[in-house]
Amino acid sequence: MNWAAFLSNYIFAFIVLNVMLGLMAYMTYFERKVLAAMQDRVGPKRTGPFGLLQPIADGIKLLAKEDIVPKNADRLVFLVAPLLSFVLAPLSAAVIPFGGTVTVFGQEVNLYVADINVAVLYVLALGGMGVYGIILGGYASANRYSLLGALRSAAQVISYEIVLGLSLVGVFILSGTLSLVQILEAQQQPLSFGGVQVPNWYILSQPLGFVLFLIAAVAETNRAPFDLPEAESELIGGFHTEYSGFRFSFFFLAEYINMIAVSLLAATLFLGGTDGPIADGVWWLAAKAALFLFFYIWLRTTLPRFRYDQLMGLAWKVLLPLALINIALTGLIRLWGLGLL
Amino acid sequence: MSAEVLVFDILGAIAVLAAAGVVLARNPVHSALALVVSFVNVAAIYVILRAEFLAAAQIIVYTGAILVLVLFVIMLVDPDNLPEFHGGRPVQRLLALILGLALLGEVMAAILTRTIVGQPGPWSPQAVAAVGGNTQALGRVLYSGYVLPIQVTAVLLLAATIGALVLARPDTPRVRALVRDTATISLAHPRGSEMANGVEPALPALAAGQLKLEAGERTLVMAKSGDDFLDQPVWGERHQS
Amino acid sequence: MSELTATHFLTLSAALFIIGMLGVLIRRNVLVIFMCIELMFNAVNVSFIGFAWEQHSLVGQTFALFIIAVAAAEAVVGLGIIMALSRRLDTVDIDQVHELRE
Amino acid sequence: MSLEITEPTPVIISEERQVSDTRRELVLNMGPQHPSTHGVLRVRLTLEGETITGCDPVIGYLHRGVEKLGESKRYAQFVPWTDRTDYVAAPSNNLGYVLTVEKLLGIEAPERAQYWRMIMAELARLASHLVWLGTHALDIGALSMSLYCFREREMILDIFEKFCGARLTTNMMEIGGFSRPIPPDLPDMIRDFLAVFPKRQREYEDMLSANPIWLARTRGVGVIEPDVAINYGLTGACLRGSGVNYDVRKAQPYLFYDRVDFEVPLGTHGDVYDRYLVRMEEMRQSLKIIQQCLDQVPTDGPLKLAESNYVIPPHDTVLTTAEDMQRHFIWVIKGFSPPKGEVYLAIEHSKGELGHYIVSDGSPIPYRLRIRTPDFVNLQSLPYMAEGAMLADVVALIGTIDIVLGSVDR
Repeated sequence: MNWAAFLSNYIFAFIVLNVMLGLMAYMTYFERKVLAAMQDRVGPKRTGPFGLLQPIADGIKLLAKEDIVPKNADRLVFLVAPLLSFVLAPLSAAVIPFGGTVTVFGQEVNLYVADINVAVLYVLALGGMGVYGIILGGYASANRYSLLGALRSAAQVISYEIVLGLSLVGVFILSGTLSLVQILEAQQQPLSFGGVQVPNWYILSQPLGFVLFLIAAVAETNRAPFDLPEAESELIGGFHTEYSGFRFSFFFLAEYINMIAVSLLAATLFLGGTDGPIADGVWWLAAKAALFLFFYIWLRTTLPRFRYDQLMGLAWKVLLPLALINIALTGLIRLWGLGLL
Repeated sequence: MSAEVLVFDILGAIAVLAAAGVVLARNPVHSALALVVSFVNVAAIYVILRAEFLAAAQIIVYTGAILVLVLFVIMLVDPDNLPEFHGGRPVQRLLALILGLALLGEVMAAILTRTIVGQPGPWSPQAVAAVGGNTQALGRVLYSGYVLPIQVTAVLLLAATIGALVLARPDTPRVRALVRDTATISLAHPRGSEMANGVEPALPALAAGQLKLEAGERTLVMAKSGDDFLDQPVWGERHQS
Repeated sequence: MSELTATHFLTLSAALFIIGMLGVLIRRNVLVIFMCIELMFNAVNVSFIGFAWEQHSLVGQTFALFIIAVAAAEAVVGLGIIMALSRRLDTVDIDQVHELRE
Repeated sequence: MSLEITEPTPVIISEERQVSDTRRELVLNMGPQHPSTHGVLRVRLTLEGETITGCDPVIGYLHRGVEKLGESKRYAQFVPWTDRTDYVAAPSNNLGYVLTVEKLLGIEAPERAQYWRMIMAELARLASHLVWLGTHALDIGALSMSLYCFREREMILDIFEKFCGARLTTNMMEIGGFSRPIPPDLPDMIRDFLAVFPKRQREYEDMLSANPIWLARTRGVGVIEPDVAINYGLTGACLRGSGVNYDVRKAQPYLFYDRVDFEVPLGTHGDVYDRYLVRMEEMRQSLKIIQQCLDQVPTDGPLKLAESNYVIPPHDTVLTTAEDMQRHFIWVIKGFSPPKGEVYLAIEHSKGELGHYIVSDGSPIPYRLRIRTPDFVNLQSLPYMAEGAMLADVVALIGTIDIVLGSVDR
């Protein structure tokens, strides 16, 4: 066992996890500030300089809140459900490459936690498992309406998970691999397109795939125009209506971690993660992910909400066919590229 | 005990216990949860057996889709009126147990006395790594020797979805069946209603300047005075539904 | 037993299969029976992939993939039937589903 | 006799009735504390899966017996109560009541006062439409719209505050005109608002009018045919959305609406989107009216009717002339007694036709005071629109009829 490699990788994983949790906390602050700016107001600025301590204040507040468990709720499931969605969310950051390999104190450290062969499928699997947090949360709170709300949002997440998966097949065809590290390398050699050095990012060769991925990602995290489950809590009772205190914040924060994870994924898959015009590095990845996060918030302020049937109709009647067409086209282009056609 | 075997045993033990939990759980939702635990552990075992693609497929398809559907059905079927635990007749349960143990004995005997037959196939771990990984190797095998089964599975899945659609098609709820054609009122000021029935209220003849606001594709009609368009109501297509 | 051999995954597969079978025989709730069938599918998959690992051939894994696809199709139709059943008879107890009998 | 207090029967929150062997009907209770019912409205929905098969609004949670109160207050004392009915457009309510009483007394406010009344009523219409747009868009999901709309509404409320000291419960109109002088810089303040607002309104329209999700959520939803709208007695944008040309300002002009040139927008499809367009166009027409009023209003002249024992004498002469002091004393203690008879007058309130019907038996206190509020009547069309709609549409339907529970329940 090469302990040094194991240790360095472990430390790197520890850093990544903490950065994700820290980012998650400050994502709430970032969202409230940007939301406020877009709505002609100021946003939190009382707690600490420029309101920077707001996430900590929220955390303490939620900790102090009473943690009510409904009387005839299914206790065990009620307690586990939020943990499930909270724990699964940051795991998908394990496969995201934050850079190549770098030597620290003479020890070869590669800047990704794990380069598994089925990285993207791993992320999809985590998305699939995240649905359990929603369903069990709705079921366990023993009230008929949060159950109906939970089933609706589960159906939404499943439908958009299919679109998410299919929209990425285009990228797999071009890069020939599922592992994010290799996808990143495939995007790094710049294409010379009529003399002009064009970065070989997949957003350029996969525009339709990118748009589909974006829409599906927004729907998968129950955000912005697809946040029916939240609105549903007005009508039917969203799955987290019965939760309170810190348990509720697990659901709430899981949403933000999902957003960050998906933004990192989108940045890596379509915008060439750490690859930048001047000096490659993790800051490029951070900038691109921040771009996506801003896009999330921008959607939330401007767009009204879909109705449930429109939302499902969009997934099955519009996005899915488009994804299949995208796959067929990319396949043909790839074959034509290889000269087999 | 190499680390691999140790991990395999732990995962296997959890999977078996969870499987037992599926059978023994009183509440079907709990048995579904136990099944999730069992499937996740089996997926981990696939990773040990160097089948990463299968592990991911197992989690995405089995736990991510099939089990979620099962949970849907459990919850939609109003879980309170479920039959009592182990409603079966005790004799049948005992018989089943004996049968099960006998089968287990037989199978274990077969497993322990088996002799490996046939020489190892071409895909040794080194060959798989050379090609680029389990997914790439699996892709090559699938699309070299098994193209026909793939097409058949595709047709099967299509048939299954259509079947499910037919089965689960909700009978149409009675919705806005009535066509609302109350008598219309001529509108100087709403005094009486002497609208000849059957006369379709059409958009009023509009003076040029009056059609004003092109909002979306919808036009608003601007009335200059209180007695414009008083002969009959302004109306787009009549709503038959 | 220090090295991972075929007996390991075969015993696991057998155990899962037996439990699944017992579940089908014992339980009266259609949904639990359905889950036990999924369990049996899984047991078969374990042995397929175990053999693929042992024989250094990927044929086992392709079969496992097809089994997953078929199990998905079967699950969809099975649940459709269960839904229709529960809506008509308002029960999921398999004993009361005997209209086709006698 | 023993006073047994019966246990209050529990309010049925929801039960499931077996409609037919295959369909189960779910009764759902929405409100009265509910973010999108614009106040304390409770709606009992019966659902079949996703579609609404029955909907009956339950009101009365904000009933304060305004009309009964009217029968114990002198004519001039009742004006503050009119702010509290539709608290979103208080000046319009004041105007409605005051004009009806003046019609009963057979007197008329001086020309300058009437112009200022028109300006304030139109500003109230704008304020009310901004609240409608903000909450309507917020219910359907566009978060920022409410922030933008209330930002503009602030400017109007500042104008009200400069004019009468209060932002919401203005109580600005009195029988016979205004007793307080017009602040000199008020017209400029209004002109600044008129200069800024059209650009802001274009911002709203960029956000919503051509937004595909907004179109999807509003087009074809809650369709009311014109004849049905008339039969339900709908007025205001709900009626004009279905294309029926009835606006009290045009049909029975009051104040100086006949001297002002403006148009009445009519919808062609009678759905939520048409009512949205009609109200947005009404806002533009109000701007036009205010502009013309500001140009036409005489800059000096009496703001209050002079010698009439129906009107409180002006402050400066009360202390100096005996006759005014005596008139002031009688007016305050006894109030004035109008001629016997009954009167009904309707004005075009932002939500529809606001009518006041007063029966006077000659005493200083009205015998009967009936307020016909528009959104009470418009609310009756909710069940008609909701039947067959999707569950998530109820929120849009409540928004489109623009109700304020203060004036629904009175």
